[in-house]
Amino acid sequence: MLHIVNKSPHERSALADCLARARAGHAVLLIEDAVVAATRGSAATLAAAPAGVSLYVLSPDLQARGLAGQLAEGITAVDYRGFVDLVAAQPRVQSWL
Amino acid sequence: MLHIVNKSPHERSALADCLARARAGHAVLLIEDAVVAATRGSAATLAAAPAGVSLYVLSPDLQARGLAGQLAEGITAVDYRGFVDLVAAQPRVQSWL
Amino acid sequence: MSEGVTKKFLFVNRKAPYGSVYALEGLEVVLISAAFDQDVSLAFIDDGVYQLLRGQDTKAIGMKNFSPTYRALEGYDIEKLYAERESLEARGVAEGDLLVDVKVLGREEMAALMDEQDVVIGF
Amino acid sequence: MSEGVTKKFLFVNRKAPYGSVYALEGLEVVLISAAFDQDVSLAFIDDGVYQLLRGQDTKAIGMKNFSPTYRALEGYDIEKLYAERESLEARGVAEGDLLVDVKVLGREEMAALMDEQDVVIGF
Amino acid sequence: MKIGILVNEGPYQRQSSDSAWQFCQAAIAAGHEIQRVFFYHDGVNNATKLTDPPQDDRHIVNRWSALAQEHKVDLVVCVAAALRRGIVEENLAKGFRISGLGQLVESAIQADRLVVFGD
Amino acid sequence: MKIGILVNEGPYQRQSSDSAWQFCQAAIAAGHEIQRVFFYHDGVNNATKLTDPPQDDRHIVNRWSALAQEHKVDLVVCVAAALRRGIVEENLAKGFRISGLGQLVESAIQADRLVVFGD
Repeated sequence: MLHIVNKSPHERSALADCLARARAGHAVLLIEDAVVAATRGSAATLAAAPAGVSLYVLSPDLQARGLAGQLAEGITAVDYRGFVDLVAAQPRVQSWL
Repeated sequence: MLHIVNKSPHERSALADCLARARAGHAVLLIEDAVVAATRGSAATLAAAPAGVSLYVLSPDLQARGLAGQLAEGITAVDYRGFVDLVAAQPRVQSWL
Repeated sequence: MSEGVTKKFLFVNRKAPYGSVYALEGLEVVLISAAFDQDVSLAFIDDGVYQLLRGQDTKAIGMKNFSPTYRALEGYDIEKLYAERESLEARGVAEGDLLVDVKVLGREEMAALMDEQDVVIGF
Repeated sequence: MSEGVTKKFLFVNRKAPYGSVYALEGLEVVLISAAFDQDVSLAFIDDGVYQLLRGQDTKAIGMKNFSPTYRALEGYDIEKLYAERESLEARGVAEGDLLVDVKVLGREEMAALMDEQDVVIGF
Repeated sequence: MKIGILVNEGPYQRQSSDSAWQFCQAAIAAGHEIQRVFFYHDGVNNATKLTDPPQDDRHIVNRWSALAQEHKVDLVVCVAAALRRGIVEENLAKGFRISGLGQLVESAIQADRLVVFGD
Repeated sequence: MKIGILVNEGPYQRQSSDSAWQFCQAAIAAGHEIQRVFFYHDGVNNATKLTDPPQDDRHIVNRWSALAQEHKVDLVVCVAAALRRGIVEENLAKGFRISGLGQLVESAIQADRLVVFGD
């Protein structure tokens, strides 16, 4: 499963709600305002990710917000091509709107 | 000041963000999905309201969601007329969108 | 309709009703899906459990009360409704407060249910 | 324009940029307000502090980078910009990361600022 | 008392426009004046006359038009926000007018209170 | 691989439509097929030809129309959601067609993946 989250963890529960149901082997991709959760200063929410869940962030959205230099450890930055590859690699996609 | 909040405290930080800046003499009115914060089962967020802040909930929105019988103690239910009166009684209004 | 393909569909409801149109328009998709002979389930998690409360009365806000539609789903052969126990408990909602029969699953069972679907659509 | 009335306006920015249009269209209101000779202040609290980060580069998302506009506010005589210390700290944002000079206020001072306004508009 | 209203979201998707309209009705019934309703952001989508909701649902656009007609409420759509979203004279519903953002600032100055409805 | 897309929000107000379009471009460049883009909820507002954003901003509606033309992507607007929001044949942009919700379910059945963009 690829989980997609697009909301800031400071403003919405979406990322926490997603992580509470993610399982080993799943991937979580942060896009749009959710990219702030991938920065060193706001990484607390992602720390709740279960073991075996891979974490990704969409770099175009990180760059747009001036956060490209703030990427926390353990999170892989991908471009839109990488987003597409994640969709293809996982058997299904769930957006946490 | 009349603070208006319209988001569920389970989904968004708006109510907590509002209460963190509310001061004695202010009023907080819960409308739309925020009315769930006025129910006995979800009253934890409102417990952080500073002393001297008056708490109100819009009863039409509470009724719509089937929660009219669940009103927690210390919160006053008002109709739209009561909403208007609160706007008139407080010197200004701030919506926490 | 689509050459006899049957997929497992899960519609995940995570939002309270009336504050946004997602619950209502999500239900419209569910009803349409019945015509396609798919294996359809509905999950109610997080604020989505509020959609199922008894006693919704929308007269004073001038909006349509669509909650009776959940009871009508059975007539469309949509019978797999699940609510998450942790979501109910966090909101002080008891199973007896719900307007339709649902199967209550623990969070781990709910995650397992999500994990066995072909298509997951959230509203 | 309105018979010489001067009110204290506070525009409260609480949302990150680009994910929604509020930051951009909020800034458009601020610019217009300059023409009305009002006493205008801007507050950046909660996720609104992200609007002020240096180094925003929107090329790869195809959207317009409007962050230079914050630097242009001074030319419109809009000089009272405030950011909340607690909001910056909770996000690991340092004052030096910001693209424009702002006065950093503690939460209690920010609440006091809000309390002395005539009009508060949040975006 | 003179009350100005700001609506930031479109019809049907979120409750903001419903809440704003109910508030206006109640305010007028209580003897207040709705000095202006300004539609900004997606709020401009409240002004399209092409809306045609199901028979058993409320007609949000017509409800605003009726408010303008019955109580002479000034309904103003922000021109810049409207152009971004495809609201122009051609599809503008009765009772609405398109104007600049200055009308919002002016409303905030002239009204005793400004109440914002949005997301 | 065949990928279906669901867009739940309108243009400009939220990033959903931008993200969906960028994703479609990248998927096509990677050799995948965008089997359909279905516009639901406020997503139907992506289909109005009356949109006229500032010169220095992207034109979201035209961008979708170009995707349909250049890559024969099927852009479907939900009729029920569109009627609620004033999107009809009269103001429909090039490359979009109005049809029923069944087209979304069909897309989910026929495509290998369904990716949802919204709020």
